[in-house]
Amino acid sequence: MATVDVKNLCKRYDDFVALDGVSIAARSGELVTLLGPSGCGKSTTLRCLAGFLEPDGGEMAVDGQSILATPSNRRGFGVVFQNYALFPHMTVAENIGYGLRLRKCSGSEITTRVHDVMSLVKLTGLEHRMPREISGGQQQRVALARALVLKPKLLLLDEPLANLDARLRDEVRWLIRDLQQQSGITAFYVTHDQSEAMAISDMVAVMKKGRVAQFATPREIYQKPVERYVADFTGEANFLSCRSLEACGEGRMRISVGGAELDVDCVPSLEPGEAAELLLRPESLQLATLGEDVTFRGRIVKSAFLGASQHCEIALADGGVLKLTTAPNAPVRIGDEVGIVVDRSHAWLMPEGTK
Amino acid sequence: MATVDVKNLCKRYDDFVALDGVSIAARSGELVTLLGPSGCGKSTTLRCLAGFLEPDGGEMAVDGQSILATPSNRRGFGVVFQNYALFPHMTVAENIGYGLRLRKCSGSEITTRVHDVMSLVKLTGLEHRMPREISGGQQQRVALARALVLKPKLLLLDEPLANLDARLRDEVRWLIRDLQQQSGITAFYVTHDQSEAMAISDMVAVMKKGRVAQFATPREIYQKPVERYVADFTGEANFLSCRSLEACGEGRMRISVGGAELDVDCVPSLEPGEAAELLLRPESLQLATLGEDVTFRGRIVKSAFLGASQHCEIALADGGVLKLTTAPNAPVRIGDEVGIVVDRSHAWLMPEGTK
Amino acid sequence: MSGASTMFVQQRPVGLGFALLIVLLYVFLLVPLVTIVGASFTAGLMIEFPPRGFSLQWYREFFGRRDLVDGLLLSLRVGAITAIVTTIVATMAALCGQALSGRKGGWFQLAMTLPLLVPELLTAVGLLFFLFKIGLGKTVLGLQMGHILMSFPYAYVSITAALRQVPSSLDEASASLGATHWQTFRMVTLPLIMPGVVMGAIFAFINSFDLYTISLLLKPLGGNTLPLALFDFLTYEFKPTAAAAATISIVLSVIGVALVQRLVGLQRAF
Amino acid sequence: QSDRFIVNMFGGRWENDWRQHVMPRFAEQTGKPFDLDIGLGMSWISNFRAAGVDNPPFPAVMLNEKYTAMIRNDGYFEELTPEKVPNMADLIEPAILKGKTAVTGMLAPLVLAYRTDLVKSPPKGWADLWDERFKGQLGLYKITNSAATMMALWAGEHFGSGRDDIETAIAKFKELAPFPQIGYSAQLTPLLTQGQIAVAPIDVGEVKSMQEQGVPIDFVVPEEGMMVFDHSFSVFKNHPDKKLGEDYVNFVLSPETQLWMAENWLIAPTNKTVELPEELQKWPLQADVVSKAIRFDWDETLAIIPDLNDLWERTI
Amino acid sequence: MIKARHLRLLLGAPAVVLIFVFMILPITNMVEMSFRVPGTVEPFGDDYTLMHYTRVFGDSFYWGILARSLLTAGSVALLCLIVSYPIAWHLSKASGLKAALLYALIASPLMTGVLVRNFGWMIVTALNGPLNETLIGLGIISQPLRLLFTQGLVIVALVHVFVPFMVLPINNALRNIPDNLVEASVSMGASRYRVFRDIILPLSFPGIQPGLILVYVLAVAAYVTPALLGGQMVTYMPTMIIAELTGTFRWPLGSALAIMLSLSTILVVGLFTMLTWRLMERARA
Ligand SMILES: Nc1ncnc2c1ncn2[C@@H]1O[C@H](COP(=O)(O)OP(=O)(O)OP(=O)(O)O)[C@@H](O)[C@H]1O
Ligand SMILES: Nc1ncnc2c1ncn2[C@@H]1O[C@H](COP(=O)(O)OP(=O)(O)OP(=O)(O)O)[C@@H](O)[C@H]1O
Ligand SMILES: [Mg+2]
Ligand SMILES: [Mg+2]
Repeated sequence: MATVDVKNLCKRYDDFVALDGVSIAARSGELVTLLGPSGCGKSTTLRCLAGFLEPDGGEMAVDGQSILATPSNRRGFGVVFQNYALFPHMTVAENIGYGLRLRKCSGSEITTRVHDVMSLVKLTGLEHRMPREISGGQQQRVALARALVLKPKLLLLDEPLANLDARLRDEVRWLIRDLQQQSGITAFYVTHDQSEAMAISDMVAVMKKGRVAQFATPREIYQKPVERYVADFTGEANFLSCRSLEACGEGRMRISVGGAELDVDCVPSLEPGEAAELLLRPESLQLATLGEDVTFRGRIVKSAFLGASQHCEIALADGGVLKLTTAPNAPVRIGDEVGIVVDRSHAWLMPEGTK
Repeated sequence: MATVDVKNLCKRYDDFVALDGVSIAARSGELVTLLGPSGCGKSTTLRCLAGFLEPDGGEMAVDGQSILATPSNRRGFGVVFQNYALFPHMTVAENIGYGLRLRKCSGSEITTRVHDVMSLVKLTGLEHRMPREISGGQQQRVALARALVLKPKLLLLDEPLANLDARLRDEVRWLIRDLQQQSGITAFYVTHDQSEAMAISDMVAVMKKGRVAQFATPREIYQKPVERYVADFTGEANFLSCRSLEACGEGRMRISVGGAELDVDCVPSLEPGEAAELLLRPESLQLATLGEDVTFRGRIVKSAFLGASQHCEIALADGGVLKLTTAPNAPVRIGDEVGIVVDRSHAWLMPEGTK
Repeated sequence: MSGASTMFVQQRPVGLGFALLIVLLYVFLLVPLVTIVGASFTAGLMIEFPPRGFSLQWYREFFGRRDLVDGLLLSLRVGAITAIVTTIVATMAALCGQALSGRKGGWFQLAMTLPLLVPELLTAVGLLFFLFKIGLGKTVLGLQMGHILMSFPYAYVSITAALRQVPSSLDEASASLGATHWQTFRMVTLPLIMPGVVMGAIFAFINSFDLYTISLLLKPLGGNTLPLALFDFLTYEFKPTAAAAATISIVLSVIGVALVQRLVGLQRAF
Repeated sequence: QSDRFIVNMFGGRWENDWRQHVMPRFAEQTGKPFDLDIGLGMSWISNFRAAGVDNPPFPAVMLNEKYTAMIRNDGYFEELTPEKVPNMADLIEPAILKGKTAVTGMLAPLVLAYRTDLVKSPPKGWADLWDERFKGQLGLYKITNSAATMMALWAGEHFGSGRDDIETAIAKFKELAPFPQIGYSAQLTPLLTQGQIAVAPIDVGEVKSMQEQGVPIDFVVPEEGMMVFDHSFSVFKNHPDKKLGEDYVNFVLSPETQLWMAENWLIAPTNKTVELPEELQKWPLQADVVSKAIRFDWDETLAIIPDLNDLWERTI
Repeated sequence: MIKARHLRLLLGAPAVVLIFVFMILPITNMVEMSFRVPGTVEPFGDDYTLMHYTRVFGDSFYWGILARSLLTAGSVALLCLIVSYPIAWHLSKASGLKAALLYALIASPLMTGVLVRNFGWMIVTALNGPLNETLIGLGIISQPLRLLFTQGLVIVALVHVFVPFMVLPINNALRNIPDNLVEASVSMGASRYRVFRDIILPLSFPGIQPGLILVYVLAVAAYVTPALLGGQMVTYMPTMIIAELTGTFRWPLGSALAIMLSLSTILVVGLFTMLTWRLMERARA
């Protein structure tokens, strides 16, 4: 229920530049994810927002008002930490009610509000346990409840699922998304897991060494990345070097790749003749069956059964390798010669980048 | 290069029965995975094999010879631990060479063998770093190299990838599989990640509370699980309660479910009339396009863009929910009425089980 | 542990030898104390172990001796004040030390443990001159300052160790929930470092109760601490009363430890 | 003027008795509460020196002459006269010390004690300490104790060229090494009691208390003459309670107090008017025995002490 | 936020004042004292001189006592390590109530004064004391041993006093060694002994080093125990210093000796730290 504007945020630790001009924004009720590899500055950005760190430069505003001068304890944001940061000497109920107690709420009000939020996150019955006596998933929910009970303007979540196992992660991820949408709280969410980011965000900021490489919707990030780094980080990807021959319409380009010529969508700023790379997601590739329009040919070099699907790697004649996914029971044998069909509407051309 | 036979292994911690008759076997050169949720006894099994724990009952044999009486330091197995267990006070090269040193190899032999194995796992150049000065993925490879350099009869890996991030995990997982296959070492591999288990194993033992629920190839485990627990643990799954009407051939059964009658494969021991559950993996379901043979009808209640695909949940008329996966750009809107097509060759009938 | 225990199973003789060694070492730790306590109950006239019969006569004698009882009372008073003041100052210093990082933190740590690193004697003599210079010579306050100084590092080290166990994310979590620094300290940090604080206070008290050289030089007019009184007593009389006095200090220490155990649990305190 | 009257005393039994049996009578006289500063010569001297001439912490002090000598030339003390301290008139002559800054109030005889069960023929005098039969059975003092100083000076005189012949003295003691070196005479008690040593120069008071505990022990007054620990009393010139201090010294020298100390501590009275009761006759407290004791000039001794200590430490 | 940080630093002020005023100033005073000329009336005169240092450093007698002090402290520290290591190991394997009891047991010497403990040793080692009786009872000796006032007893008593200072840090370090390092090394074929030598010992060094340093520093300056149990048969630096300061009242000389002792202690500790720096660096996880 608040708009957030972060402009050109900079932060140095001694000599090390951790943030080098980060700009992101959230509209009211949006969930914005900061996605990036370890050390790229995600937590630093969040900690500046929370007020735990003082930025060296830039502006942060909530609802149009700068918060730079507001100390952490008056910003009124909810923060959920990676390792939960539950107070080990307080029961679950005391943890959740702590913020209310600080606000001098009456005992009965605290009881009802704690009770309500606990049933919201499905923790009823655990009031009197200590944090060490409940499971990781439950701890995570306590941390969430503790932040939510104060009805924060803005929710900041720093890798809230990192310590959960795969199955719990899924469950809590949906819980967070549901609660955030129900209550309409604006949220910033830090993760280095691309599928997590894709699944729950309204907007994703892919970060790279203290900068934002791309800030867009999940779909755009995945399908129309502005550089190889983004494509690489947001999912499995095949890259083929190619020559761009000529523009053929707004944002389209004709290219020559692996002996074939194709018309594909491209990054708008790309100029014909520039060295470029073609992004082919595994799911836009298919092994050819009879009579199809084969784009590439190659030999299967690796395959693995993954349950819901099979993973194959195919070496092309010119040395490139394409990874693709097939139905779990498709007959793939290492060494077979195969043809590959490309879904051209999902090929994407980017300027050649350093990885 | 060794066959391993574990028969009826039992282990108690005080009152708690951690292993309750575990039997698994590995043929020479096979990679056998122990898969199961936290606390089911995977590590305990492995630690009995390694000799760190003394089993209370059962038999363990390598190449037909019992190893029960052999102390751990004479079993000659290689062990790779979850958190690597690198010696923090030794350099990378010293860590890898430690076992050779214990075997009183000459200095020059140690140097060459360490060098060889380091280039095998692509660590060349890091010889003189301390473990804390290299990345998680590199540490993992040191742990692997340290076990491999001794040419162990049997390699035991306890969640070797748990501490790596998603991208590294993939890389190291393939490295392990490649090395294991190249050298033909028999290996036991512990994980709770089903996709990991599926991807690299020759055989998978799915464990449940100190027992082996199913011991089979990955494909069989995924497609023909003997009970709901196994199906649930090895991937996304939809379960529909149904009535089995009559057997219709070897291992096939006619059932009635959600208003339709189907002929499906089933667990051989299943008797007609028994309460049963139908397993439908998300990938064997498809949203119907025009004119297809629709099995179920329902309404879309949730959808999420995952990059390579989209996830939908569809509520059926009788209250059941089916999860399925569609192409990333398929038009799915929450609230739409849709039909669902089932790939009958991949439906699987199991006895009704407690979850 | 399990790895080691398996090894035990296989090499029992070593295990047995080790167990014997451990028992001997613990006996070594306890022997002088047990002897004193035993000797204090003797019915005979000489200090000896095993005691000759059982009697409480030496305790009666102890409580009849004003020099010893006064020493005990002064020691208790100085020790209690030392424990309180030291703990407060050390808690503040530990919070400060936590905020200092790297090299500066190292120097601070060194400065705070200085009284432990300089021979007590040097400090004592220096303090003696200094206290007379500032008009605190031969006063209880001067003695008190000496005790606080010498006990400070123990409390500081114990509290700092406890503070290090509190992740900084708890402070941040508390701030994000609206707590001021003081509220965070009172409601989060302090309860969590309490075991360390209590342990620090106990260490400070015990140390103060035991200081000899400093007390010898700085003791106030007309006052003697228990160790000094005991030393004097032993100098002129060699009677089991001394064993009774020593036993009383042991009992006081045990009460202190039991108090920690009740307040914070001993395992957490170390 | 302070509200309490403070004087010094040794700790332990001394303190206890002084507090309970002696001082109350003085407090009754003056009507002022009292307190004791417990310690030893060296700690008092440290304190007086640290406090300076102008700020003595309390008005009257009891010290071994060794310590008195250290500061009596520094202007700390008041000159004492029979006008100020009437009982001075009855003192035996050697009790009035140099410069009249101090009077000896207690003389504690130092004799040779021996275990009657462990020693077949008892020693007769100091020289017998060097006899083969006592080898390894001796307990002596460390050199910072005045007893050791006195014995060293005596040995210099007896075996060498004079009291300042420290080389000879030390060489003679070297012959006796190793022997336990004790800080205070009472620390010899447990050793004698347990039989860890058989012969030691010791305060007669200790002999008496050991005999009372049933230890088979006896003593001889050395034929060369016994030595004495002398505790002298002085008054500080610059203390506001100087007058009370003088009264206190007078009180200590009074026949009642002197007799009390003789009866309870086996201290030889320095007041000539004291009549020793019958049961004390077997102890060497009588004025004629005491006058034959070997005495030392502490001013000279102090000049020798640094070198003596040095050589002792280096040699033994 | 800047302000909050400064406030936090301000919390250190009382402690800094305490240390500065009651520790650093007095010691500076002592240092100054050590450069004074000896006094005739007062313990020191008004002029400054280096004579005490030339005297102290130029005299093999003092060097001998210093060396004896440092060596004795060194052997106390080493013996203490030998005694403490098994205890620390045993302790690090205990948990729950057992651990609490063991902690109490180990801390017990700390909780009873130096004097009390020394007094205990006097009783134990008496000619007819329990130790002699036991040894005679076991037939190990036929004559009671005179143990009081021997250097051996001083060392034993000092070791006893300092055991807790050694056990606690080593126990800490041992607890921080993950079990699976031991298992890893066993799985590679290491014997019990090799596991100890190659893994446990080096990794517990971060506990051993501070333990050794602390015990060493405390042992160098120990005064009461040698005075009470040593019977002054041998002279140590602290005894010397006390004697000079409070016996002969040569304060400048005493100060110089005290400073010599402190400096050489710092030197030894510094040297030791430097020599073991690599070991520490390596073991720091
Ligand atoms: N207190 C600090 N002092 C110095 N450098 C720091 C500090 N905190 C973080 N850094 C550095 O700043 C960079 C950004 O850190 P940040 O914690 O924001 O990364 P992140 O994106 O959250 O990574 P992760 O996924 O590992 O949490 C890192 O390279 C880190 O090493
Ligand atoms: N030393 C022990 N004492 C008592 N119980 C133990 C001990 N070690 C393990 N257990 C219990 O035995 C069971 C099996 O443990 P094990 O470590 O084999 O599980 P796991 O399958 O490896 O689980 P995870 O995935 O969490 O590692 C668990 O319930 C655990 O609580
Ligand atoms: Mg982070
Ligand atoms: Mg496990």
